[in-house]
Amino acid sequence: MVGPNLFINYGEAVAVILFGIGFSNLLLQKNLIKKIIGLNIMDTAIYLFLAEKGYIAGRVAPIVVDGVQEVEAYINPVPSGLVLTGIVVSVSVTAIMLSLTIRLYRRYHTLDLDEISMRLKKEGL
Amino acid sequence: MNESVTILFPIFFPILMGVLLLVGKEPKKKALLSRYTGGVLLLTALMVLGLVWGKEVSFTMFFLTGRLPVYFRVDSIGKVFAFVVTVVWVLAGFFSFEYMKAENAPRRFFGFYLIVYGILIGLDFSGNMITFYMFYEMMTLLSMPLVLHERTKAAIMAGLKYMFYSFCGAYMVLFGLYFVYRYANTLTFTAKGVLDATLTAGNEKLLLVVAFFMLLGFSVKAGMFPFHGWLPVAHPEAPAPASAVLSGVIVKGGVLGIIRVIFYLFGADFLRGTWVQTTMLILSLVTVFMGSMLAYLEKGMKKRLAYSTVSQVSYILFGLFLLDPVSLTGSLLHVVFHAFIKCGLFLCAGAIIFRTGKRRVDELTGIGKEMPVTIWCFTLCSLALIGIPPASGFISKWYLCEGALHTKTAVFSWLGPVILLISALLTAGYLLPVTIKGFFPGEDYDYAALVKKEPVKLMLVPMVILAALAFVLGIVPEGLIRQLSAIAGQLM
Amino acid sequence: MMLLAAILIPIVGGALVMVLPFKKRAHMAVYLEIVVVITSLLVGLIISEGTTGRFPIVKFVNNLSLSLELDGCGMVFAGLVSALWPLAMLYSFEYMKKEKHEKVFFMFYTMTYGITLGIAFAEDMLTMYFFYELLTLVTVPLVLHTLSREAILASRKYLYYSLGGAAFAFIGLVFLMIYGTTVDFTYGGVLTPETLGDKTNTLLLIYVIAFMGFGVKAAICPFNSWLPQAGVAPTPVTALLHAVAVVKAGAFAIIRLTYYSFGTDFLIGTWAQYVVMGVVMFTIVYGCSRALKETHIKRRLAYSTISNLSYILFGVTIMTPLGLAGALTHLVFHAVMKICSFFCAGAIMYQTEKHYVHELDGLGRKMPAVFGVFTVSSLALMGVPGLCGFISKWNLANAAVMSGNVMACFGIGALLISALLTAIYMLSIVIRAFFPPEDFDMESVKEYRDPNWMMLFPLFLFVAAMIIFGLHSAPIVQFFTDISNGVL
Amino acid sequence: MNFVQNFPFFSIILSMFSGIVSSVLPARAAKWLNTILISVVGAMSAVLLVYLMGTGESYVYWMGHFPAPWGNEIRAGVLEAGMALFFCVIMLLSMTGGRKKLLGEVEYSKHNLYYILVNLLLSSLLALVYTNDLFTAYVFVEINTISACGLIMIRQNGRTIEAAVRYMIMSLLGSGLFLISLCMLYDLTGHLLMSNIKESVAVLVSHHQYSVPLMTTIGLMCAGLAIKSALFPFHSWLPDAYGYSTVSSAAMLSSLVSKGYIFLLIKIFYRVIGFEIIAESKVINVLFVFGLLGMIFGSLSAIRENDIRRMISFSSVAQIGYIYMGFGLGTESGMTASIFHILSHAATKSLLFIAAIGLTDVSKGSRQIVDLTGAGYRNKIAGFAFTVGSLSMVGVPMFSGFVSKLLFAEASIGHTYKMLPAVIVLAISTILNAIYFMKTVIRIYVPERRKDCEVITIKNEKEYAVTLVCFIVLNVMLGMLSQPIVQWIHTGLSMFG
Repeated sequence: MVGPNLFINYGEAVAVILFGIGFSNLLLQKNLIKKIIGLNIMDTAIYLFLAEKGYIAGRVAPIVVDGVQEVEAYINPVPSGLVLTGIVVSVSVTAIMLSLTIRLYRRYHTLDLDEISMRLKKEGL
Repeated sequence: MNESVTILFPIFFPILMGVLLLVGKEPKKKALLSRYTGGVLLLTALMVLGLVWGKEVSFTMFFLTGRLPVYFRVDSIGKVFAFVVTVVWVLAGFFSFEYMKAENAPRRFFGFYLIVYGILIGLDFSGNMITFYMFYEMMTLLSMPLVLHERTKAAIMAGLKYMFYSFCGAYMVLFGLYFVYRYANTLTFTAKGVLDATLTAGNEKLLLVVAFFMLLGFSVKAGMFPFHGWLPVAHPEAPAPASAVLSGVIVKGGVLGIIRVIFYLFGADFLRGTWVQTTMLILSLVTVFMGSMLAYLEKGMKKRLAYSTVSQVSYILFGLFLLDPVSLTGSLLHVVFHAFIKCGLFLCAGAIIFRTGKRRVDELTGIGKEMPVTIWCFTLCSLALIGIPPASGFISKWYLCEGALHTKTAVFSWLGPVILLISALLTAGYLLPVTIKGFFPGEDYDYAALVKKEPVKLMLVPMVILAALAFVLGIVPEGLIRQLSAIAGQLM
Repeated sequence: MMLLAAILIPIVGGALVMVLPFKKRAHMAVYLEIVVVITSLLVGLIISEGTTGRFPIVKFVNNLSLSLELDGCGMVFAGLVSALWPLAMLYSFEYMKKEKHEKVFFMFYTMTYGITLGIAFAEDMLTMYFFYELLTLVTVPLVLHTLSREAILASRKYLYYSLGGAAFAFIGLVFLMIYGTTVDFTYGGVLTPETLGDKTNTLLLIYVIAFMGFGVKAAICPFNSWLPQAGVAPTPVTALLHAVAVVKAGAFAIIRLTYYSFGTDFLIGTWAQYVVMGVVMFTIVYGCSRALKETHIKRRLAYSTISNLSYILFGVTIMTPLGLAGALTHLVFHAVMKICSFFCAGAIMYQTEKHYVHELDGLGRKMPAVFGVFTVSSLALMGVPGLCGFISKWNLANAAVMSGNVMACFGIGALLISALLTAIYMLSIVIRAFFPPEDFDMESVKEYRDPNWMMLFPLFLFVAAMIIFGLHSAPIVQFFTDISNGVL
Repeated sequence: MNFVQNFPFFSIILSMFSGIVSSVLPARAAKWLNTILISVVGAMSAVLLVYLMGTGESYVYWMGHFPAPWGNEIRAGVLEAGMALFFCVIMLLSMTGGRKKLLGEVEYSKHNLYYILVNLLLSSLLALVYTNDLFTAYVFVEINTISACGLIMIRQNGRTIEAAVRYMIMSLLGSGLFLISLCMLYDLTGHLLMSNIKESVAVLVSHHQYSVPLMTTIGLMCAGLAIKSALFPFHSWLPDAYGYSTVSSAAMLSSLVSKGYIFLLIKIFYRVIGFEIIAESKVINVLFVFGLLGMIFGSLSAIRENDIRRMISFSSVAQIGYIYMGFGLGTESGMTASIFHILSHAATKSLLFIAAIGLTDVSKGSRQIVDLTGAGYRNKIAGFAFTVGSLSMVGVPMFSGFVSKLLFAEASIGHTYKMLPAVIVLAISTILNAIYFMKTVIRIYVPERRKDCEVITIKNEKEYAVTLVCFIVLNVMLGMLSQPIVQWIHTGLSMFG
């Protein structure tokens, strides 16, 4: 089942690989900024996936320009909608993460999460 | 067999009196104490003798639970033992009035002395195994104060050891008792056994084990190897009268127990020729030899006598385990004789200690000059114990050997008598030196320093009586023998 | 209804102690004594009326309910408790004089009474489990009472052990709910072949687990170490709870589990029976030998309790009606003997502040009453004929022999060995007390006296009970036999 | 179209709106608004519950009257309504209970922000409960995460921020997984509405198509939500987050947020995949194993802990283990038990958190268990409440914990392989709970020896006391009158199917 299908749906394949990369970054990186980058990679990968799903070769965006054609003419608009929403969400999340990072950096002058927690232990808070 | 309450009096009267004596307050004069005790002893003795000469009576007191009555009965064996107990107890009691003056807390001694007397009577007259067991345990518990009377560290340890061994035995008996209860339709003593043939069918092996346990349990009290350990420790520690009754009578409690188990619960036929009999015979013979050997090697006077008790009681056991009428007669005879003899010996030893404070045999050189009467009694008793005709010991041993010889118990029929003879020689070896050294101190003994240390009448009389009994019964034994062989006949 | 009342009176009455303003200590004493006595009378009344019907209190999750009912076993346990509690109260008033914040103590002490009755009256497994847990919780403050370091440790241990045990017993409960026809206690068990199916072995395993679970309170080896530690509690607690109420509750629960829930027909002859019997036999010997080594009086008694509890369980594990009868007999008789000896120990401590065996030399001369009673109770514990201990031992051994179960016969051996050890560790105390070494100077103990009547009265009552049960036990044993045959 | 049916929509919108409003309100007004809001929403859910009980069937609410498959839907059944009600109650109590602490720990100017977050949290929870659309669910999951993160970090110190970051990261991982699995599901079925997805999944399964991708999807989804609700191996963020945030946040996080995700998971099981399919899949076995592990290891680390707040947090790791264990059984009764445990744990855990605060306050604010010696006497009501909570946790009869334990055990029995492990672990974890909770209880009732420290006995203000009492009552009710609740859960589940 691998072989040709995989090659045909290379977009999805790439998306999933990217997701993996992002996920592992978010999970494993010590540096907060890198974590956040990983997060974004992960989300973008998902949007790529959605877009791949949404696009059907040889059709146009569902925007009526020259009279209404039949449904077959257009691609499925829902994934696009999803992507948009997703982007909004991810942006807001990223914003929060960044703000948190800034706070931490101001406090501890480092972006290394482990080191921060070590410091906390020292503070004995 | 007729019910009668009279049986309870000799049992509970002394117990009650003893308790009163213990809880009551110290009397003004010492004399009062001894009078009181003496009175009680005599009264009880009278009652017991009344029962002994009277015909067989029984009395059921109440039921412990289910089918367990507390039940008394005066039967032939009981009569014999009760008689022996009474004689010994009274005489030793009178001896002790004088003796205890030296000891502290005489009141406690006499209190327990009376109580144990009652209990022993109860033991002899108890009519079923539960009652017997009950009094057996009480005997242990209440005779313990007699052992540790002097309250030295040694005495207390001796008391504990005594208790430990006795309870070991008692519980072995109890263990067996449960099973007997299961396989017998009653626990009431009946000649030739109570086992219910239908129930026992197929369970003989189990029952043999059970019987073995029960015999072993009682033989602890009788000081049989390997459970003799407590006896040479406990008896010497007690004051002389106490050790006299301990050695003379209380060990016989074990003997009585064994008689009850063999002839009244299981029946001789059930055990005859089984591995149980063999084992027991071996053990008893070992004990006979070992006991006299140890006695021979022992230097302490009372301890030596204690060892001799070990061996002598095993004579009795040997006779019992032969499961033969003649040897049984022999055993019963020996029960009676040994009681008197050993009691007499201990009293003599006590008298010596009381007067001279000498406890070791080798100190006794020339003692015969100092207290001739005592030593004469001692000599007579020794002769009786050794079994030199016409003294009593001879008769019993004769019966034992005769019984042994015409039983079918393979090797024992000749091995037994041999060992008995050897041990008789040893007995001579460990008893006679006292007399000889006592009367013939030898050249270098200076008669100038000699002072008469004869004890007072109150002590002499019991000794003389006992010695006389030990000797006379040997000369005119017919009546006694007739009685006992009749009993033996009933049982087999 | 009356059952509920009997349970609630002491609980409420106990709780009220905290709020009621007492002018003098005596008032509180009188008040509490009244509460307890009323309860006992009520219980007596109930018992005299015989078995009652089912009385549901609250509905629990899916058609389980808390409900009360009085049957034979319940009668025994309830009767026992209600007989002992007033006396213990009387005793503790005197004893607690020297202790601190006794209001709290008496509150919980009284409440425990109610809870224990609850266990006795419980009609089904769930109800019993409910009261069982409560019992643990209510008794913890009593163990904690002195608030000393070891008291804290002891109470912790007590909690962990009891709750843990309950957790395992709980499994049994749930299995009964699923596989039993009902969780109500029914003589002969609630398991039926069709419900079982192929689950037999699983259920046996579960039985063992539940047995161990309840066994924790009954202090079977290896779950017994909490009991001696809990001895730091004031003596009335040790005596009444850790010799009677709590530990007996464990044994009682096991009786319920074995005879009224799983059913002996299902268990007898299975590997489960041999496992539990083996454990119990081991505990019998183990407890005694530990008692022998122990020199602290109360702990020594506690160990002896451990082994004696296992006598009861031994009777249970024989799994014949006779066995149950024996178990019940020992349940009652041991309660009397042990509470008596504990009270003696308490009296000694109270009067002389002596806690160790080797300190007792010659006290017997000065406190004849206490030590006399102690002697009697020790003889009873040894099982000397004529005292109650002998009867229960006899019934147990008899049941063992009758059952024809080989292992049970070895069990008798265990009983007797432990009896021997009991003789040693109890009588060694007695001998010390009455026959001190000759060089011992009586001056050192001259100021000690017997305690006052509040302490002595219960003791003498117990002695009387021991002797009466010992000499004339036929009726009560008959009663037990009826119960164990499922008549009551 | 009954008017009552609008209530779910109203309550969501209302709480979002009031969130926005309270950003411009002064703290005091915001507080009142929040209180009123929660109570109103609670009332509405109650009415809805009653209504649904009456009709006896769930209904679907079209947002903007677009019919499926285009429109976005809200679905309300008995279970949803009840959950909403329960969440409201808990939230209200947690707020009132933690308010005093809030004053102490968060500077006054930030309070209205706090209330914003709370309102948002409420709305997102409601949405999670009610929505019938997976993507909406995702969006609100994120909102939930964000507001929860805010709740953690509102108390400004290094710990909380660090905790917030960790929490954020973990839950982002979770939501990432959730999102991808959601997309794959969309890819497989072409739908986002739960009911439609369910139909097509059923078709797929019946034709044995795409079985591997389907299972992967389910697995990913479970993993995502498991991470977010701190199932055992993913619980690393939990103790800090619960342990150092201000108390009402901690209470809400432990009893509401994680429960919201779990409820979503339940919905996915029933409404998206179909319970039969789940029950057959291997996924639940994994859940079962991790549930068991959680029960043990959560408790173990709680025993090692000597900071009371962190100890309680670790115990909730164990409790979540219970819930997943119930899922793992893959039976109706197991599910019932889990849902009941959601309730009982929520009630108990927030009670414990708030009581713990009361205890630490009277111990010079130290959270070390050793310093709590005798706190039970200094603050009676808190001590009592803590005791009740602990007993319920240990599973003593007549408290809620016992009933859920009972249900779990009952559910586990009869299962061929999972029966014994389940019951044994249940018993063991009970012992472990007993160990650490009872240790604390005894500790707080031991009067302290050291006379040198002045004994602080604070007068509890009414609000706090009342809260605790309410919690206790709630607990006991769950414990004693569990019958109707279990009944309700059954009907709710049947409506799901």
